Amino acid sequence: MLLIRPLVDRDLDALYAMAEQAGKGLTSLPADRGLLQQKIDLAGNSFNQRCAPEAALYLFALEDTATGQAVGISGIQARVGRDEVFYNYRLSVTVNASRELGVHVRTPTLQLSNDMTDVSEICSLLLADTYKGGGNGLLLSRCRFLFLDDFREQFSEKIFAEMRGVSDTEGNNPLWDALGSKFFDMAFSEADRLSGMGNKSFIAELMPKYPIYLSMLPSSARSVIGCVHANTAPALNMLQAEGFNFNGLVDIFDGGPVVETFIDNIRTVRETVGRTVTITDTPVAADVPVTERVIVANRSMQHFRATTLPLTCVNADTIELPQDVAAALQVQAGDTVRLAPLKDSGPLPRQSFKAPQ
Amino acid sequence: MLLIRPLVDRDLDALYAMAEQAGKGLTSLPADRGLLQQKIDLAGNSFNQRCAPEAALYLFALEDTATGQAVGISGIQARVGRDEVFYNYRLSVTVNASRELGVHVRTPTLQLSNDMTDVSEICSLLLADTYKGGGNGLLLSRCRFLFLDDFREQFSEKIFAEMRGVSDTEGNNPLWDALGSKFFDMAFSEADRLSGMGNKSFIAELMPKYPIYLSMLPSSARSVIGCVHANTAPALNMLQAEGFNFNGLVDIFDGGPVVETFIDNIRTVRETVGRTVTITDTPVAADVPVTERVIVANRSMQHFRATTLPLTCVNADTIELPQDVAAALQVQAGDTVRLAPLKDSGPLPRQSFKAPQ
Amino acid sequence: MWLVRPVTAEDIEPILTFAETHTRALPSTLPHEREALAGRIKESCAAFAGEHGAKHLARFLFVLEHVDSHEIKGVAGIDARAGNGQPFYNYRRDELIHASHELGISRRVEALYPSHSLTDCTLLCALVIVEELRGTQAFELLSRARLLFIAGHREWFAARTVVELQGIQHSDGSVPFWDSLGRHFFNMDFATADRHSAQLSKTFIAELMPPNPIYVTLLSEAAQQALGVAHPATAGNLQLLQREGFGAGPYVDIFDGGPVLEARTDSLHSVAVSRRKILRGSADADGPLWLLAAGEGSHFRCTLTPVGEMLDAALKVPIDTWRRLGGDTGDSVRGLPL
Amino acid sequence: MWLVRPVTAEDIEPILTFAETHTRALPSTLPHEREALAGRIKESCAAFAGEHGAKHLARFLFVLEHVDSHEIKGVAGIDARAGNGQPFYNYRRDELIHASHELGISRRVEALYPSHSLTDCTLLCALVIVEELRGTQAFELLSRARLLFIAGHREWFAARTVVELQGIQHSDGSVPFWDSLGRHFFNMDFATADRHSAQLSKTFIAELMPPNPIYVTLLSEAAQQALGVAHPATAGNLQLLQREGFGAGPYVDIFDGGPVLEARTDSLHSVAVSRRKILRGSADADGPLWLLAAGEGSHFRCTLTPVGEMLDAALKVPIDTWRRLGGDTGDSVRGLPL
Repeated sequence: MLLIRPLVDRDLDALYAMAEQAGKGLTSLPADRGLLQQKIDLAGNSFNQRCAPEAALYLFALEDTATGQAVGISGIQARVGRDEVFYNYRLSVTVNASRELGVHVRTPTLQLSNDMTDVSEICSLLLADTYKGGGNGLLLSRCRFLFLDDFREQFSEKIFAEMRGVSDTEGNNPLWDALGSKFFDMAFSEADRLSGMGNKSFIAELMPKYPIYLSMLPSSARSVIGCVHANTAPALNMLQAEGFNFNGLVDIFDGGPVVETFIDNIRTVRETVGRTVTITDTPVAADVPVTERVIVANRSMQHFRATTLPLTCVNADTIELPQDVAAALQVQAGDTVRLAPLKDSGPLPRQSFKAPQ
Repeated sequence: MLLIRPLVDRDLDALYAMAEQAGKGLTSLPADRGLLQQKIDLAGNSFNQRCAPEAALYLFALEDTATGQAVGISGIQARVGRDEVFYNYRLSVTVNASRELGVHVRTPTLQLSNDMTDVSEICSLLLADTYKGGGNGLLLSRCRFLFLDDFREQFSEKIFAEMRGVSDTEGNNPLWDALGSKFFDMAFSEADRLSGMGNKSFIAELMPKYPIYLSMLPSSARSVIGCVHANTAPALNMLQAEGFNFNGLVDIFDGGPVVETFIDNIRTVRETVGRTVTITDTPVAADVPVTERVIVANRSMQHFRATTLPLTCVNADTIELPQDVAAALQVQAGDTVRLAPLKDSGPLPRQSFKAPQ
Repeated sequence: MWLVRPVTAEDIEPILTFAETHTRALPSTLPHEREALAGRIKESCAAFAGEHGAKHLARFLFVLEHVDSHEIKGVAGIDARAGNGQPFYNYRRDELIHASHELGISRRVEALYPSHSLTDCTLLCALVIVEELRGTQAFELLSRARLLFIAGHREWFAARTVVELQGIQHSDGSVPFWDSLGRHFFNMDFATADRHSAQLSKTFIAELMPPNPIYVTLLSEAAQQALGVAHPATAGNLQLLQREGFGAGPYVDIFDGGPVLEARTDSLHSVAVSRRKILRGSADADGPLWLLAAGEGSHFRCTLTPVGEMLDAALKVPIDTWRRLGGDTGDSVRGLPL
Repeated sequence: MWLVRPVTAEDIEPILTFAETHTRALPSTLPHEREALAGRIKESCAAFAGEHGAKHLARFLFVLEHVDSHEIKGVAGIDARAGNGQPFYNYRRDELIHASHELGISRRVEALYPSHSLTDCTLLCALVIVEELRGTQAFELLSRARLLFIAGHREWFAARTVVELQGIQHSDGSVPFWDSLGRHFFNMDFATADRHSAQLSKTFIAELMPPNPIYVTLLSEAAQQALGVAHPATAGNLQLLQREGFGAGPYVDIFDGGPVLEARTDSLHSVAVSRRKILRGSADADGPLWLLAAGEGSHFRCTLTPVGEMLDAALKVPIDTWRRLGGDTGDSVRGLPL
């Protein structure tokens, strides 16, 4: 069984291995044991509500229960820009027009922005190569929306995600080459790494503060602004299907887009339903296709668990859980669980979920 | 019967009277006969597709068919910022933080923006005092969403509206007093009037170009940014119920908010349904409450017509129109019409409308 | 022999021909259209007549005339107040240091700031001369006659005087600074912008110019190299102006990036050193060459002349110098050795 | 009698007492903490010893000593390169003209631009003197001794020299310019910011300072009035500096809005006029008062002395002047009349 649960200390090795495998693309999880351990500690404090809600970082592990190993990770940062300053460029337009001369020129313009400050971010999605496919990525990503919905008071109404920008096989990014490199005396990967380590004062110190008129940059740089790395395209598609949209902000280094939505508009949140648990002895069919599976999550913060089950387990008011699944989810007969389609437009009755207060 | 139809030449007197009555608040329709006639001409060209789609201005009149008089008006500007430059301030946040000193300061900041350029605007809603109430304002406003949906290719996907900002009985606005008046050598009403006349080069010439840090303005000015005039609150509520949200942009003079949405997210668009016309001899009940009325619109651009009818006229697949209503709507038995609830959450089956192509 | 004098209405034909021939590359220096030129000449006549109004918005045009042929071989101007009542646009170069203490990085970042600081300075402008006279004494006469005029009418002019030198333009007409910056915003070629700048109100600049500072490092290599550099053709003029005390400050032209030279008006060599003298006759046509000016306002004349003898309060010059200056013995003149 | 000499490690106790008593309002001028002060003194000793490194980042501290009591009554400093290797922050005042041709409106809009242009200029700093000596010749000695030091070690210093004058501060400690601008962004009172500025790297300024230009018209009335205005208490110093050739340019302090005075180092009166002379004895204790300096680097001494006789290459001064300067007959000294 593949099970979502809070990330814990014993996941450090697996996490380090995944971070190393991911390479330079994932700056929020650098392959640095000390830093990763700090993140695990913070996640532990977050799920156990031992830190300020605004400082929380919820990290979810995808565990293969057969081995007890974490094979994937995903996260929610409760608020960004509180400890450090959170920077984006806003892709804006400057219009200059002279009626007298009949000239009307639109200049795309990058303006330094801190506008995501205090907003909740979904982040840090990693999945071991051998577990890719079969809806595991979907489970890792979507389980967060059920969590967000159940614990809304911990998060902002708006949720965003930063998408990795374009780079070539050597890790070069045309926007960095044309813009960042002129101001930062370092390689893109180094700037990205420093930023990922949470050291952002160098950005305040070195970053150009005045707007950048894109017509002055080469077309190679202009063309990647707001574009995602090929590896990230599936993640972007998934988020778009969930209702996330490009909000006009891009990464200051690589120009990758920020997508955002409001919790209420997230498809998984809109489509989630509740069911009462019943326990069954019938074993679960193993090879059910992704389109016929649903995500099932318990309603605990501290002991959050989620997995997937075939749609056939779902009845009008109840869901039948085999004993081992119920144990894994830490629920008993009579408890409520939340369900959501695993895949876009998956089969579930359109009925909104009202959490019992 | 109160009927929506394109604004035409003979409406000039009524329009002028309404503009005069509205006073300084409505700058897009100044009480200037020459200018109003120009708008009527442009509207005529727009409905008849005799101008570039981007230059179109669709102005709808609400006619009391008993008198033939226009008693209200509303409009859609196909695109803003094409002839002139369209300015807003973006209400952004600048974060300055020093970890070394433990200082973290957020400064709301106004940045000059042309970001609404090329977006469609709903505008110019006016209703004669004697016709206020009874859902006439709703009809005037909402009929535009049916029009937008039926002629989407004429408009941007995003739709916005500018809401009038706060001012006192003398027309003074605290943001203007603290900011605009320092740069423009004129009264607020004069700046507003010049801007409404379409003369915007004075803005390029006189406007401060660098960001304005709000902490430097008095609290009276800060407190009105993004707020609407009491008279405008009902209009804002209506638009919010339609799915419009504050998008972070405000008026450069009075700080009134810009609200926006995507056509797909407009409630009227989401809830609109189609029905086939049947003609009936039964006269329509007169005094049906607003909550039990529906908007009925034909599907013509050139001869766009809309009115309201009691819900009792609506059947599963058809709508029964008395002869005079059918004539007013310029439809015959067998034609399709579009329906939408007149009031928020009005009664209509949740069924999306697919326009026959 | 050469004479510099105020332009008159009768000069329009020769100047039109002259402008067409000699200011093709830089139409902003002189109008090419009859009506515009006539207006400019009329303005100048009013300026020389002392009709300035409260704000001293006077625009003077001088011509260089060959004394025998009466041919006009050059034109030069002074705007008493740069901008002529409108903003006078420049970029001001300034450096910021982007330094990270923690990372041990420090980088000088140059930016161009839109500036109107030179508005209302006195501006030397519209200097054109026929090719064969470049670098001759006639050229020096034409250029410096203006400074003697300023010295003689000091109250009409501002405390600071500036000159814009033409920036780098390639032989194909391309202007690297413009191509890397202005072209993106004005959506026209350099020559068109230059012409509009001369003919229209500055509203179009306010409307079209990018409103925020520009980072120099984002300009093309060629534009960065052209920044603050004068066109090689202006080398002679540059040297002449430097000898007068002009120096390049932080300002450059917004269109071609050429340098703006600045000086305190009172410190200009020709203003500070020139002296009032009484004109006396000399039979002798020899002696050191002087720059000599006579006449107030519209009667201003300036020429080069040998000075036979210099007395404490008087100068002895050949009689034909008198004639050229429209003066007579006993007249007050102003001059200095060339 | 008074003597100005380089600070030494033994001066730490008297200076700590002195700083505590006399720099309460402006802690940035001198460190109040023993460790910080010791560090500053050590830096100074290295600077006087000529240990500057490639970038000339030397910080000199001088003391004013009473010759008889050996009491320290004043301190003054020179930073050879303003910013000491980090950016040196100022605001640069500049005016834009917002003009509408069509509406006939023209308005001068002043803005403050963050600037590092004065980085690496030589900075006169840390001037403090006991209250009763303000405006006396001892004050002038302390202030100008630095210029003689610069004249004698010209290659250590930059082409331009600047001085920041304290801006307007009310008797209740409030600083109108700070309260209208900096306070909003730094979230601390003026004294705290001033202290941090003296003690910390300038990273916090880069982090906390508003990154864009500031419109002056949006500052409070009091802040606008304080902009570029020196504290009345600096009046004597201001006059002294103006006599030396310093003048206020467009730069002001980012914290209190006080003016920054600028001068070409070579044009400073004490630098340009002072001459090297050979020291000779004079029995006479009368004569015009001179500012006289002797000694290289750590041996630098400067005092005021009557000059009995001035010869072409030599000066005759009383023997006790020699002693004070640590010199002897035949030594080379530098001086000029007070």
